[in-house]
Amino acid sequence: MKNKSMFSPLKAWKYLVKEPVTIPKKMVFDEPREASDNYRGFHVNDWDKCVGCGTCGEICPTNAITMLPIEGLVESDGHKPERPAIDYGRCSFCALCVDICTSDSLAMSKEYIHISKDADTFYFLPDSKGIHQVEFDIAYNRDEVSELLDLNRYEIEEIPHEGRNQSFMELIKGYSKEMALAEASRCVECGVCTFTCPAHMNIPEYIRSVWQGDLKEGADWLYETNPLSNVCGRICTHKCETACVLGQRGEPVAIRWLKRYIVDNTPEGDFVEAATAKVSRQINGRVGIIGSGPAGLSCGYYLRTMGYEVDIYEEKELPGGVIRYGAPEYRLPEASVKADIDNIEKSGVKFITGTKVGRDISLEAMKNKYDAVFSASGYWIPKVLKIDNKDHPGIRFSPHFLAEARDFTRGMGPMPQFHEDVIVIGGGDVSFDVARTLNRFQRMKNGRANVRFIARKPEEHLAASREEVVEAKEEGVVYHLDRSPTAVLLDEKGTIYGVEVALCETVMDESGRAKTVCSEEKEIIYGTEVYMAVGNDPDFVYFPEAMLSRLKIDRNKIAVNQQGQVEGFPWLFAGGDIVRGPDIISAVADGHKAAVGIDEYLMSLK
Amino acid sequence: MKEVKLFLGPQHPGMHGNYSAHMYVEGDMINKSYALPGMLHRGFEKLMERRHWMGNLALIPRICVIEPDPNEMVYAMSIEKLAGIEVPERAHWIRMIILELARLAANLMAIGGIGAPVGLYTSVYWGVADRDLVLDIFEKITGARVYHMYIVPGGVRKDLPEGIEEEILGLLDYIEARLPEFYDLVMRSPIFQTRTRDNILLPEEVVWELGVTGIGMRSAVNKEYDIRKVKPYARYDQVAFSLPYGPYSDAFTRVDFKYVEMAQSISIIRQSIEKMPKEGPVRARIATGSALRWRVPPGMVYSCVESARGEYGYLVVSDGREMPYRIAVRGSSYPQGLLGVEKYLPGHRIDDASLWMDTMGVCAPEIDR
Amino acid sequence: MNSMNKLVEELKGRFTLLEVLLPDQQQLIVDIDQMHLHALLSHLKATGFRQLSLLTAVDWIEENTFQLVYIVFNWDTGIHVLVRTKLPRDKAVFRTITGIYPGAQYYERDVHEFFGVAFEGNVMSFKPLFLELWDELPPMRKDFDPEAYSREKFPERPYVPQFVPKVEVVE
Amino acid sequence: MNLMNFVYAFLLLLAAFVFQTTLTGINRKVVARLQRRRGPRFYQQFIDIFKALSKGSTTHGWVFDFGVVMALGGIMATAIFIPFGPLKAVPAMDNIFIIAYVLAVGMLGMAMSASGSGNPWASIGVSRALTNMLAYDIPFMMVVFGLIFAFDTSSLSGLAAIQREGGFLGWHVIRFPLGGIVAMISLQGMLGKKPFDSFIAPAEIASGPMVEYGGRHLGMLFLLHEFSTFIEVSLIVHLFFGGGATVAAFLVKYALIYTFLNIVSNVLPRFKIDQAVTFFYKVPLALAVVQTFLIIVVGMGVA
Amino acid sequence: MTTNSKDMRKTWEKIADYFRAHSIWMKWYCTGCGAIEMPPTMTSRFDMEQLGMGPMATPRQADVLLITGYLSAKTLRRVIYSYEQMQDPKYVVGFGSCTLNGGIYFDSYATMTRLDHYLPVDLYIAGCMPRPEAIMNAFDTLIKMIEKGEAKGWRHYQENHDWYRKNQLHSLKEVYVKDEFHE
Repeated sequence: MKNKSMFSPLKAWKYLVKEPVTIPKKMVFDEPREASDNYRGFHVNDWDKCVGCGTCGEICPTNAITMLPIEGLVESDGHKPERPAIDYGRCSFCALCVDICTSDSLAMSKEYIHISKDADTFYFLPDSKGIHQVEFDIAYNRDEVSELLDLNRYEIEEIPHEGRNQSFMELIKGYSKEMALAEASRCVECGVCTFTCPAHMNIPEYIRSVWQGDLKEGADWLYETNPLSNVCGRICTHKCETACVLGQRGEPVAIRWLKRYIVDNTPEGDFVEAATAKVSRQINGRVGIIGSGPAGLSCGYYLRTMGYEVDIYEEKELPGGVIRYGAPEYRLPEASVKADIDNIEKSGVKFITGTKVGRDISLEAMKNKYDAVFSASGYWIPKVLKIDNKDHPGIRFSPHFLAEARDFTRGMGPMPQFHEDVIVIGGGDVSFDVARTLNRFQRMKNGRANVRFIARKPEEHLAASREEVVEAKEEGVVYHLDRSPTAVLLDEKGTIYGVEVALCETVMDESGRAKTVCSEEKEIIYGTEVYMAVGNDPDFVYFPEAMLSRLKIDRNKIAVNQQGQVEGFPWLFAGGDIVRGPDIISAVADGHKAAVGIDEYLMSLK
Repeated sequence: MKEVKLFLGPQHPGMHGNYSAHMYVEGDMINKSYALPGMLHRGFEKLMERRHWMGNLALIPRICVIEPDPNEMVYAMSIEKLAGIEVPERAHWIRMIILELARLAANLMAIGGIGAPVGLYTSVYWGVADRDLVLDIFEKITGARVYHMYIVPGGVRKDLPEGIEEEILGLLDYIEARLPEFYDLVMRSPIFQTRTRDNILLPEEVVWELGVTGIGMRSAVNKEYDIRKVKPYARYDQVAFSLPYGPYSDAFTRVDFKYVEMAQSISIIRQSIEKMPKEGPVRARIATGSALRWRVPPGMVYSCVESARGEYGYLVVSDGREMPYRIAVRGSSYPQGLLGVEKYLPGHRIDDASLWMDTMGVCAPEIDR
Repeated sequence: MNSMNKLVEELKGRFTLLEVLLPDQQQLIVDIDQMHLHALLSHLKATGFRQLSLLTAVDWIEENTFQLVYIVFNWDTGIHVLVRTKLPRDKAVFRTITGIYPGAQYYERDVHEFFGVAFEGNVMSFKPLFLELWDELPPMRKDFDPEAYSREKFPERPYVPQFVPKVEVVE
Repeated sequence: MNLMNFVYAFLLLLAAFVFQTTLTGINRKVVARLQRRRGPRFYQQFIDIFKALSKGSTTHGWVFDFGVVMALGGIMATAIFIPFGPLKAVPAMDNIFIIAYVLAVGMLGMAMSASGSGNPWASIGVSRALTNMLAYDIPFMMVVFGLIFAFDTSSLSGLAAIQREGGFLGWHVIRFPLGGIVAMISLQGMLGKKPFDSFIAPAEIASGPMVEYGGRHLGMLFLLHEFSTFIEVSLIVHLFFGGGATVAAFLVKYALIYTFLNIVSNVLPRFKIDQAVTFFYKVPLALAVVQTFLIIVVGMGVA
Repeated sequence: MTTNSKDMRKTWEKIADYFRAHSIWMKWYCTGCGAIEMPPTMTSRFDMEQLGMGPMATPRQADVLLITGYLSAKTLRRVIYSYEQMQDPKYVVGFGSCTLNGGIYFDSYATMTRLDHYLPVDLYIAGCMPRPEAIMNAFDTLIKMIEKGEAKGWRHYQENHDWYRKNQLHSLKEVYVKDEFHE
């Protein structure tokens, strides 16, 4: 190959007369070339969208992102008062932070020039404008291909729909190991949920334990803030899930089911150990607790872990209060309740059952016997709707019925009596518990059911949780919604034959609030027995008259300070429904808070 | 004559990158020489053990700055093998386009850059300027000029932007037209041929002794030894291309082969654009959950691709956790860059030292890691 | 695939292999004890595996072993064989393979520098290569913490950010 | 020689400097064009030189310092003898032999200084430079001897005047084309342009002799370079292109030749030093021998 | 920087600064990956010679030291050595994240995290790596700084040499390279 020529290089001379390819100075200095539509330039962050979760900082391979607390931002459900600051002394412009941003707020702009002799200017808190407060087009942004989150939940296993309305078998089977790992792997550990959870449970930590397969550690985390994980893993109102940042763009992590996965799958020994290991010291101090509901149990347990001697007084035969006598078996099996309460008992809390304060022992006596008293007596007196014939003896109320039902399902009582055609009035979770329990009883006994459910509001505005509404319908409960009861109808003999209802309509007013208006038009819904589940009231009979007059009680709630201490009575603490309501996890939180408060109070006395 | 110590690099203009060769020189002849690597050592293999599988995406391209994409490819291939993931069809083709564009860019730099050790700076200016056009395409596709972070485990990070195919084809036409001009300027120049023909030989035995791969190997052993042919990855088995090979490897042949390879790259890209599915998914998930918690099943696997300088491979070990347990990098130019410098640079004149480095394809960052 | 089966059969017939794995169709992992490694490599080299692609080590600190991985390649069949052997971590000494693959010289030096595995018979391998004035544990060992070392040797920048804005509270 | 002569010489030197430096700047732009770019400002070379002179500098011993001064002095002294077109600072002293002799002082100073830096790259550079000089000087001198023999004068202006008599066709480059080619190639070597720049090759020996120069020393080196370029190109203009009847004609010729060499230089790679020597002894020397033979024996082109 | 000598500059210094600003020679030392954006900046597409800048082969001739990214300890020794060889006045430009706070290699045992601990840095450019446009703009800024006499890093280095040397020794143990080759 003699492919050479002295003259061939000279061909390059043609470029002497051609225009150079150099980018004009103007396009370099005055208005630098626009970067591509996909360019990974400096960050921009839409503060209105950003929830301060800090996931960007977690994924950052360079540790470039720190979450800075911002003065003036307020922490709220699902929002942290923090915003990401980026260190351009670290950033590698990989845009993984953009791809994983839970709230879709972080992006990268076309801006790419920052020059300074001051190193501090390279530490940058992005907002919707760029590093020089000049607006640039947004370039790199996440799309569904570059998505780094897993937005969809992994389905939890349930028992088959057919036939489940004929037994009290638990509806949800729980996660398999594989599914639990998959679900746990969706968590980004931002911890936004912790703020929202009334008990401030260590949610990211125990999810991490699930993901790492260390259930013992998970159980330890649970007992840090909640001694009723079995219960809460099943019937918690899971506010945490509404705060979960994954819910910003997809489905939130199934936090409740993961908690349940831990309690269901931790070997029993480990679980007991997790509960009891925390009780390490003994203090000379005694606390009496009124009511063994969630608040009482929680308070008792945490006082115990601090070393106090704790007695819990319970009117009924078994401790547990609402979790033992309220929730239906198909949601919360007896075994779960027993496991939790047994663990608390194993930690050294003493239960004094069948003893009602105010009847068997006076509050005064308790005050003398104990260094402090915690009252969590709950709401057990049913409310009665103000309708015609409201005092008819054929009308039954939820607390009593549900307690009977529980006694039956745990084999400690007969099946409650009920008619073949029943009407349930309500709208909240409890009314659904009643309706579904009745539905099951009827089918078990008669093979058929006729449960009619009356509520003022349409389906989407019911106070009960979504799943209750759907499942009850599936199970065969008949809905009469948008109807407001006006009278219980009696025949000549004085027996009930139905309920008269007025037709209602719920509309949105200008401010976006739902408003229910009922017309004069009436309708009769037939049934021979009426169950009312429209809420309960407290029973403060155990307070002596003198004390009661000094208590501040507003709408049935006793006023207490941050730690649950009743104003004017430093030795008395209160929590649960009589202070706050409305759910179990809040009660647990109250109990824990009160325990800390009692400890501080007693320590201050010494 | 007295023997003097000289060092080529690290800040010697004849050295590409931060690399050094210590030479014991007598007159103009190199008697003895040692490579002094490590100026670019960042401890990648250690750092990779400390980052998530996804977080490593930011790290891997930085191992070799000249041609970062093979890094992303071998990393992705390893994880896909370990996790048993099927990559979507379209993603395979996009990957091929990216890899070949990267090869094109690296080769443009090389055929232009060959001007530097021989003093023909015009070709350097041309080569780098033309390479910049490839980078413009990269910027449009991937969002960055140099470190693309585009080939991800499971596919590619984003789909191709609309209309980029025409732009790529336009660029290919331009480069194809430019190649003869480079050839006229550099390769057909008698002075260049005087310097490079029969100079800096790479006999077959040396190839096997050192473990040289890539163009150096093909030009010496007279076989089409290329990973793309021997163990095709992506969809290289579905495109037609043939690579140059020969029995006699001198500096000139090795540069000459780069021109042929570039023509082949251009042809592969054209075929890919034609054959690739026009739509469809481009990424499969490698694991459940958020990227913070991706896990790769335990195992050990070695993956390799053909970079512009030869076999480029990663040994990836996973212990089933969210971070790699160990990743070892086989830089393509490791053999010639270290043992080659020690054994075969001596015997050449110092005039040829930087030409030796250049035509052997010594790339410092991938050796140092 | 056929040539792969043949290879596996052949190796199994000739050597006592501790374990044989096939991560993909053109890749074979064989575990062998230290004694027979050289014989296996010689055999492989003689049967077409002329190239040593990589030699490296993995630190299995929980098992207290180093695993050496020799990757050899046959360009004609496209098969990579990963030959692995384990060394006790506290007595990390092995014999060089430069007699079989001369190209291993710098890989062994590399492994010595980063893991502290000594290769008898390769004098050069005891010299530092990438690192200069290194006085710590070999850095690729699992018990070496690079971040702590970096913190100690190369201090971080303490930024003094002046930019944190105050957000006006909207009532 | 009186004071006026000195002033005159100084002004001519200044003019030579300004002209050559501007030309270098313009050439940088021309070369940039070839490389498909815009290039620096045309006065960039001035800035570069003055900047270098404004900077501090490290000395490497008195040999190093003295060498530079001696080289610059020598070269400037040589430049005085070069006719600036029709203008001459020192009349009747533009003898080639004197120029070659004084030029050597400069070169020697340069070599001395570079070696004095103690850097091995510099030593290699110096030895390459000297080898290079030997290579291009022999054919060049042979051709020049031929001219001197033919026209019986060793005066630059004299030789130029003889060429101008024949008009354009009288130029030696036309009359003695082989000699012209040899001269151009040698000039390429003298100027250290590719392919004969291996003694300053950055990629090989890190710019060779210049390796240890910085600041003021480097500035002087730049000055020296401008002057020696002026001397060398002027030599060729006078010897082969008819010198300059007017200053303008001289400058135009000068600029064209310099630019031509530059654009040739920039499309060629460089020879290794041994290849350069071989090349000079093969091609230009052979041509020079033939040319000299033709002049002396055949007398072709002489009359 | 401690100097507030803007008004005290003498006229000749102002003139010298003009020349220094418009003829910046950079040292040809590719310390890290940011160097890959230098060829486009130097060559036809962006052509930094328009600003009067060009590469120089040795530290003696160079005015500006570009630290193009991370520096391993091994390189840092050579960089310091080179910097000290450069003639005053001299400038240092830090490219990208790595020179500011270690960049992606913040936890690497081999690379330094902040350049201004060892050398006086006149200017930083953000990016990993900075695009040629950013580099060109940085050079433009540097030119303006020199013209105004603000790029006084070299003087800071002279005045605080002990501090710098202490940091260098802390991180490197020995600043100057000693191996079998440098005996």
